[in-house]
Amino acid sequence: MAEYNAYEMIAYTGSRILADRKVVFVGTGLPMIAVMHAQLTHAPNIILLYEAGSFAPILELGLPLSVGDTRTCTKAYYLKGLCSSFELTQRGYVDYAFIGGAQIDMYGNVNSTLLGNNYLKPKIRLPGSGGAGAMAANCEKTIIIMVLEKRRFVKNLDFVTSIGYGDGAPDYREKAGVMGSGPYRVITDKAVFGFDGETKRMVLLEVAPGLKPDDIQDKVGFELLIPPEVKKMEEPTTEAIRLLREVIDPQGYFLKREVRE
Amino acid sequence: MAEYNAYEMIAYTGSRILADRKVVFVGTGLPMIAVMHAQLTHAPNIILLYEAGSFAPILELGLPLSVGDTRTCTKAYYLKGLCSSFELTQRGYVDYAFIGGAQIDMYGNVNSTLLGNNYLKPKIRLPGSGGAGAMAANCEKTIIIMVLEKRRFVKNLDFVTSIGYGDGAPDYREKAGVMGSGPYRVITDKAVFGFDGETKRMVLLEVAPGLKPDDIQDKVGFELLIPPEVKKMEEPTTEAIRLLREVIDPQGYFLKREVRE
Amino acid sequence: MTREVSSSIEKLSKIEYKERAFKWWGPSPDEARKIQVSKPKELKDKRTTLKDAVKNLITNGQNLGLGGFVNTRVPIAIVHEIIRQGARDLTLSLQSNSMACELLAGAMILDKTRVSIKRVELAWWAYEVIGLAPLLRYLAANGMVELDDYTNYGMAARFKAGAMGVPFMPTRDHGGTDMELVNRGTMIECPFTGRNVYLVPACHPDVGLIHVQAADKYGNCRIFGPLCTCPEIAMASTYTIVTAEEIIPEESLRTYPNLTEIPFVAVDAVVTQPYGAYPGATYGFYWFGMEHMKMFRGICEEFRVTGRKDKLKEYYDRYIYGCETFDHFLAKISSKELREVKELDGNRPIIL
Amino acid sequence: MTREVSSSIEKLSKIEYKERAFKWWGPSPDEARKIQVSKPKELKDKRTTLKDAVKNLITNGQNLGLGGFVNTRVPIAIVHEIIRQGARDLTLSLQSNSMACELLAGAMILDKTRVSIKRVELAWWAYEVIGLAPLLRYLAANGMVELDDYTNYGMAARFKAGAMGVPFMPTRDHGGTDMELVNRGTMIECPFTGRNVYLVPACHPDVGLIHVQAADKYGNCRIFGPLCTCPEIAMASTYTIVTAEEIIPEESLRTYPNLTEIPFVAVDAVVTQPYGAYPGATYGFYWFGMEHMKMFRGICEEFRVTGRKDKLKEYYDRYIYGCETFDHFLAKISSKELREVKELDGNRPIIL
Repeated sequence: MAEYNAYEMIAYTGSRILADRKVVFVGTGLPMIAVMHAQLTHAPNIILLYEAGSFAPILELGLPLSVGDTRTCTKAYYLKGLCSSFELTQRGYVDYAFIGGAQIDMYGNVNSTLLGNNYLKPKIRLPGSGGAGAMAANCEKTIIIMVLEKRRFVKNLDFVTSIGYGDGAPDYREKAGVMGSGPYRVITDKAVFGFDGETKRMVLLEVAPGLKPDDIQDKVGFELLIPPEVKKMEEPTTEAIRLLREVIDPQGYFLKREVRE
Repeated sequence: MAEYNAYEMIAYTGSRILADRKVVFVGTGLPMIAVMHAQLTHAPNIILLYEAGSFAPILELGLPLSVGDTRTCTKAYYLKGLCSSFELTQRGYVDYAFIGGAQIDMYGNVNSTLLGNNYLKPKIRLPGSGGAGAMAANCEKTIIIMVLEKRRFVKNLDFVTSIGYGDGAPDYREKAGVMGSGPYRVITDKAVFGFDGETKRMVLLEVAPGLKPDDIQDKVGFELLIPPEVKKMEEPTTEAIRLLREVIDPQGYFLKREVRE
Repeated sequence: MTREVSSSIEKLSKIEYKERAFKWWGPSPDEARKIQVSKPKELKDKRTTLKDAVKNLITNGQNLGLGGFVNTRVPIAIVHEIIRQGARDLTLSLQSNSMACELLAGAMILDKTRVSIKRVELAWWAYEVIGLAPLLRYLAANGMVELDDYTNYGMAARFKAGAMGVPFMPTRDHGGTDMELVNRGTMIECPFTGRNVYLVPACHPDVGLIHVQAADKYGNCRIFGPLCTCPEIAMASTYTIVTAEEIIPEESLRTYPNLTEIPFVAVDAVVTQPYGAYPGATYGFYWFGMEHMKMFRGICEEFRVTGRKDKLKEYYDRYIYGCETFDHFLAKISSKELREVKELDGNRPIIL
Repeated sequence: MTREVSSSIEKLSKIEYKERAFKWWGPSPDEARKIQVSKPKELKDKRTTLKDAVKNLITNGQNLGLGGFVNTRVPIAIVHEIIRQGARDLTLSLQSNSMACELLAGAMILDKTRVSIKRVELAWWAYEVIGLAPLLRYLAANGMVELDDYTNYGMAARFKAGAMGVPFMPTRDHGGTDMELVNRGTMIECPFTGRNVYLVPACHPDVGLIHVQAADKYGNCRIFGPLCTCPEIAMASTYTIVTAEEIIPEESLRTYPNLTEIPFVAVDAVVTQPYGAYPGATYGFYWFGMEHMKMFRGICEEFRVTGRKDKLKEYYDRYIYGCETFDHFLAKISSKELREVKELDGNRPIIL
């Protein structure tokens, strides 16, 4: 088994969770790596959607470094603009949203707007919703990708940017006017989470080798639902690592950043 | 001076009233003849818009027989669909609507939906609004073209399809939510009408040679405003008639129909 | 319910009509979404025959969205096949159409146990220069169909709302006319401007019927000339049948993705059908067949005036029921006519 | 006012914000319409220099609509010229942008009597893989700009509503998030479905700033690759400046009118400007210039951390204030770099 870093584990797991022949709306950051890995391996017929307007490309010219990158258009089938991409989600053509964020809470709501509780004078102003808020609202299911850190898995978000299950009320999304059914998976370097059908709370599904459910709970600022059986996360194969490092992101734009713990 | 029929007089007058370099949304029927004549003569830079999606064509391939005719696209500059054409009007890009209809009232409201007052079982079902209702609402000014007949110039419309000045109230169009400023001219074979700025009522502006204002009032089912000075309508020149008959509509699709009196 | 307001149309209107409680005349936005979500969206070869496409997708009681505009890219071949196989209690949704509607109406008049139209949501139904639509006049005067009138933009905006996945579209028309009273739209006060603005409900046909210049086997479509609202109808419909003059290689679509007007996910059946809009026109391929249309309209007008169905029946027996496929219909049109309409198109430049 | 409803976000939200009475941050829909109606729409040669375009169209206090998306077809050349000539109290409206915004912010930080941003209506402002936007962080943390947050679709829908001439667009997002509380959209109950639906107000920039692959002298534009919302911004804005990599003959546009993405009536100034989006990318011409962007971001981040403006000032003096035109800026970029970004585009197929 190869050595791997947190980002590689996330990208590999993200890829593994994507089913072939599904439509995936690709958010910026590690989702771009994960879908490219999926397209090159077990999901050659996966259908990608990028928000600047590209639908169903084959990423032969290389990794897009931005969701607005012209490389997202390589061999696309349909290429209009922002409106068309998001309207595909509203209309029900998109299976998965694949997004990142700065903070997440137990109901899968995500913050990517700011840190500090004052909208007028935030401690740190983050980029903002971008496409994520709309993707989480209207793609049928949402996959969220994030490094597992206590400052990210929080009880209360500083700002709710992308809707999850809200406060967990069964009609929260209905009253919000959104069309998708909500968060499906949260992928991190150390665990994979799902959501409980009843309570809508985050459930631990898989933990990385060498870690126990309690180790995961320690890194999370809210109480996880932990079922009796938790699977072991699959580790990236040597071939997967080779692909990630040599073919997909040889410059290490996404995979060689430092993880702050 | 050449002999001419009612349709030729209307087409010629319609052409004469169009200014060069303006944007004209072309309705079906005689407006199509009139704009083609204008484009071939005094208004070579007139900008035509057809509702199926064509903007700024040069009608070199011949007369379109329908506003959805592929001939409307000849040498167009911009060619999308229905939505784009009408949104150009909503946004304020279109100077004139140029429409026909079956009935008109003193405030320039037009009916092209049905005759007989029962929506569920009309005496005669006409085609319906088509583009006219939207054109009259949102092009900046509306030009209406119609043969002058008492059954057409009526006190009460059987159905209001295209908005004029409504009941003449100064806020009628405002309350209707439309954007254009309303009817500008009504062109017939025997007279040209405008509208009074205050009362919004139809005003006689020009009468055909040989006719007096009273002759026109006799053919109209409501009281016209008749100013002291009424101009004489210009008759089509020999060259205009030649163009209309030999170049624009040699088959006589629009110009050789019978006029029912 | 949002507080409704209205223009001053009631001061002016003379029309008698029946207040209708709002209901969807096809899938509601939530239903349409649910169906779309449940469908597989994968790239698969969707080529089939028109016979199978209609057999698999058309059933009684559906809302059919008619593509094209007046005579342009009208889905005549698909309509022929629907008439052959039969479909009852249809709702038709369209902007402006001529022969596609009249053909369905004629089939209803001949045998309403085979084909029948229950409702039509529309802006315009006639032949422009050729004249009014005799069968619409007949059905309407006899109260045989329920109509719902919008402007062309109103219907376009309704398909657009459906395609966009929103429940309505604000428009700047309909207000102050009798359409405001009789149709299913509604006036609201804009929360931003304080002005009245007219909302039209989304339209989601059960099946969209679309004819295009070119498609690949997955259903990605290129359209040239007026797009009409074909992309919107295809995206709004829960299922879509596409006939194409030509099937082109996927590689071509991947080279110029900006030219794709309908993406494969919005298409369920792809049928190669040259002259598939005839006697309508297809930009780049053929102009419209005036003589055939006039002939058919003449037959319909004769029925309307005299009440005699013999010539109408003859037309259907010869051109539709007596044909196995649309190609058989085309074989009964003179080759001179088909050549002439091709020449009249003037060979417009398209990119295949 | 339409009765407002809301989701349950208030049960969840922790954000402190100030209720703002709704007002337009640029021309209202009625004002935008009035301006458009009063403008001559004729075909005229609109070619000019960037210097003249900015001099004639940009003034203090305007709402500027930034075309492109993140790094794609961003109007960098136009922004350089605006900075050179100066413009105060600007409102910026955009979806997602990186360097175009940061450049304006940097000019403000250096001398706010010359360039200043008062408000930004946006979805996203950063560099994706390169990092957060240091100057946005600085301005926000110091309360120096008023922000108004939407999703990318929200901003896209706002431009689309403006382009369509309607006062708002219904969307299926924003609801249930803090954006519902802080931004200028509003939730209503849909009169057709009875469900909540979120309305975003139209956005009409005073001036749209757009970079495209090709335009003719009248302003008809071809765009390949992602259209972003450039057509919508151009149509929504009361005035639009277009820079184009190439000017192409009118005859070409008239041959393939389906390929025109922005019609001439929506454009007021046409400027030939090769590499007009650099260090952003233009599909078919060049990929983006990662190294230059990183360098500029590094300088901005250093200012944010240390508060020292010297390197920032150096950048502006060298690359903007020290240049007469954008071509002078390009002359300071190594020809190797310009060749490389061209090669990295991979020569995508476009139709000129």
